[in-house]
Amino acid sequence: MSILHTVNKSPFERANLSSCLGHANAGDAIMLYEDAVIAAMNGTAFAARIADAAKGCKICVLGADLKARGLDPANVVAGVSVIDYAGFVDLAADNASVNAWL
Amino acid sequence: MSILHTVNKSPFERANLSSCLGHANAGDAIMLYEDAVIAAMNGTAFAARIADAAKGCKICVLGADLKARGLDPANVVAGVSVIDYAGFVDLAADNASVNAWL
Amino acid sequence: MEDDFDGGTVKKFMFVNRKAPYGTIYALEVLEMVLISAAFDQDVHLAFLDDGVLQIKKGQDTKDLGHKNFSPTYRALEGYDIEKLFVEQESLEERGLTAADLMVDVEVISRADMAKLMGEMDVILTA
Amino acid sequence: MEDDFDGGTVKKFMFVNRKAPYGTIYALEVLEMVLISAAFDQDVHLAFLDDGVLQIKKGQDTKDLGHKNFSPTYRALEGYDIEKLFVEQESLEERGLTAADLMVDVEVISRADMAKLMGEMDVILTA
Amino acid sequence: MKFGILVNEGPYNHQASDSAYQFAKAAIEKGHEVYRVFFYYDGVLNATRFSEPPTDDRNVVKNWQKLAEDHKVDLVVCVAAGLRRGIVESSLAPGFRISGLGQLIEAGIQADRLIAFGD
Amino acid sequence: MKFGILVNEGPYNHQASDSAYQFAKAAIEKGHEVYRVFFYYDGVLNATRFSEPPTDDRNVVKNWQKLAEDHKVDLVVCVAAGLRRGIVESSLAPGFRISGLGQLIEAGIQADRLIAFGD
Repeated sequence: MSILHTVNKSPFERANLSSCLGHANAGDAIMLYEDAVIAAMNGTAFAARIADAAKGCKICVLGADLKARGLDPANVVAGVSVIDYAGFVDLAADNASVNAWL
Repeated sequence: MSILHTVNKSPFERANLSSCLGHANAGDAIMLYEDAVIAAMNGTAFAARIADAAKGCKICVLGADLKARGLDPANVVAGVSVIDYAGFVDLAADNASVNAWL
Repeated sequence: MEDDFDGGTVKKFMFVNRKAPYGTIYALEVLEMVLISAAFDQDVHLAFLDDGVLQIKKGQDTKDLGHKNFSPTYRALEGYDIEKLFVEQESLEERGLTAADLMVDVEVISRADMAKLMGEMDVILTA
Repeated sequence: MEDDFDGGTVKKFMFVNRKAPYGTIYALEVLEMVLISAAFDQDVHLAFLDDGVLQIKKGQDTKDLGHKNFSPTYRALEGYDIEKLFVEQESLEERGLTAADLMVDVEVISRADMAKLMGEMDVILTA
Repeated sequence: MKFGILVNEGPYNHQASDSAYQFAKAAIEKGHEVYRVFFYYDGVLNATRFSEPPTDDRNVVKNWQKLAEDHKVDLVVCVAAGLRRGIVESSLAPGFRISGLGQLIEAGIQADRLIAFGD
Repeated sequence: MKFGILVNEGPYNHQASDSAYQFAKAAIEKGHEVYRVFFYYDGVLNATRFSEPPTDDRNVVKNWQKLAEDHKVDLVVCVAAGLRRGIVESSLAPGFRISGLGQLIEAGIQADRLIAFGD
């Protein structure tokens, strides 16, 4: 059964996202929101890990949280989808369970 | 002027301690307390960095926080001092300022 | 008891502990959650990974801290028929710990197996 | 104004911003602290490092979030004679940013120079 | 689909309660049911009757109250977590109710998905 | 020596207020003066009059009150941070006072050391 993993902290500040990536199974989805959205951006020290994770998992990022932080939704890592809260709800519905990496 | 740096988060969970180590000057003191005390223990994946930092800085750890977590004060990295709250107060008094890495 | 609540639905619950005890309250309040869950006859799993492995470290002594030492409660879980405790091997190793350092009987599993196990759950509560 | 408070003591204050805005309130409430400090005629320094560099990223738009966008206040600091803003080069680079991405005039300095500057302060408040 | 929502942090200091609220609103707008919002840990602080945020910012407590009013969402505050933190009947905002932690487990059983927002 | 202490987090959820209290007590025991304890961010929640923790645990609010009583320590809650989070005169525990953020800057000027405890 596929899981929606949610991560809301910056990978530069906390280990949540690393831990999540270490436990995500192929076919799972990962939702980046709040301060985690920086992880979705091109050109950061974390970008390669996200690009790699996007090969096995569906990775999404919340557009509202990107925009609030002045981060350009057009500049996310290839393979990452920018979605809104409605899309977030769809992800939770489409996967069998939700694991919030708090 | 020397600084007392305080760190209260586990280096496995947060970047506070790494950031602190990157900004501590030779002769500064570093106080590990609360969840940061795991960083002072021998045998962890972080121990080598603490041993290295102890060459330039005075590193102390709060005994009460070690004991609460079942960590043996006799098993801390060589060069790290186990102190009590009174010792913590002395460190704050003996350095020119306190920088809490929150 | 199942019937009292919802006609016998039994879900696989997993409580995932990722944080050290005492620095924050999550370990204690998750434990309160786990105890309550016993009354609902669900299929309860406890996972300890990352700093969460410290929650079940032997020899906790909070006297000098003024906090309540709640760690004996982990040993009481068996009495509530909560017996599926899983600890992640890699998390222990990073912290210089082994299963001998833990106060309760647990199954030590690899990160890969932990990930698989998570995939079998209906409800996952992480703190 | 100095004399009103304490006979003219002027200390070097540094407000260190290490956290992203909006995910937590620290950025906003540190800014409120900085504005108040202006009334005390102290030697005020602002440092942005780690995720704190995101606080002064250009183009913040919180409309879809429901939060107040407080970032224009950083541009108003000059009017309060708060002009010593330091940003750490390494923190920018890790996040794929350059000084051109920032909304205010700052001095970009290395981590080593940031450490030295911290050593010259009397009071350091980090969040 | 039925959603259960768990809120772990208080208002303003963390974005968690804002995100949870936006998620709940979006779920309802898409025709889903929000079976219950359960406030645990510092999340109980969302239910204070004394919050008076600046008028140019969002009002987190009022947002929850309006959601409950408009869509009959069940807002439950954990009694034990509330006692520690000073959220009791005399400090509780209208629209919230205080109950036991069993209400969270029950939400986990009854709802199709349980989703948590925290720090 | 004069210490100023800043408390950034609320009681129970984080150890910060416990650590700050233990530090303050130890400083006083060593003959230092605690010039002021300032409660900011979620730290204002330490001043709630409604907290009723389990009897087998420490009582954080009472610890602060006793420190103020025994040693005349000035416990100041930030008015703006308190308004957001529901700490106002009608929810304030005795022994604390509400004032402006200037009291923190003043503590930074007057005290020999300012030390912060938080998350």
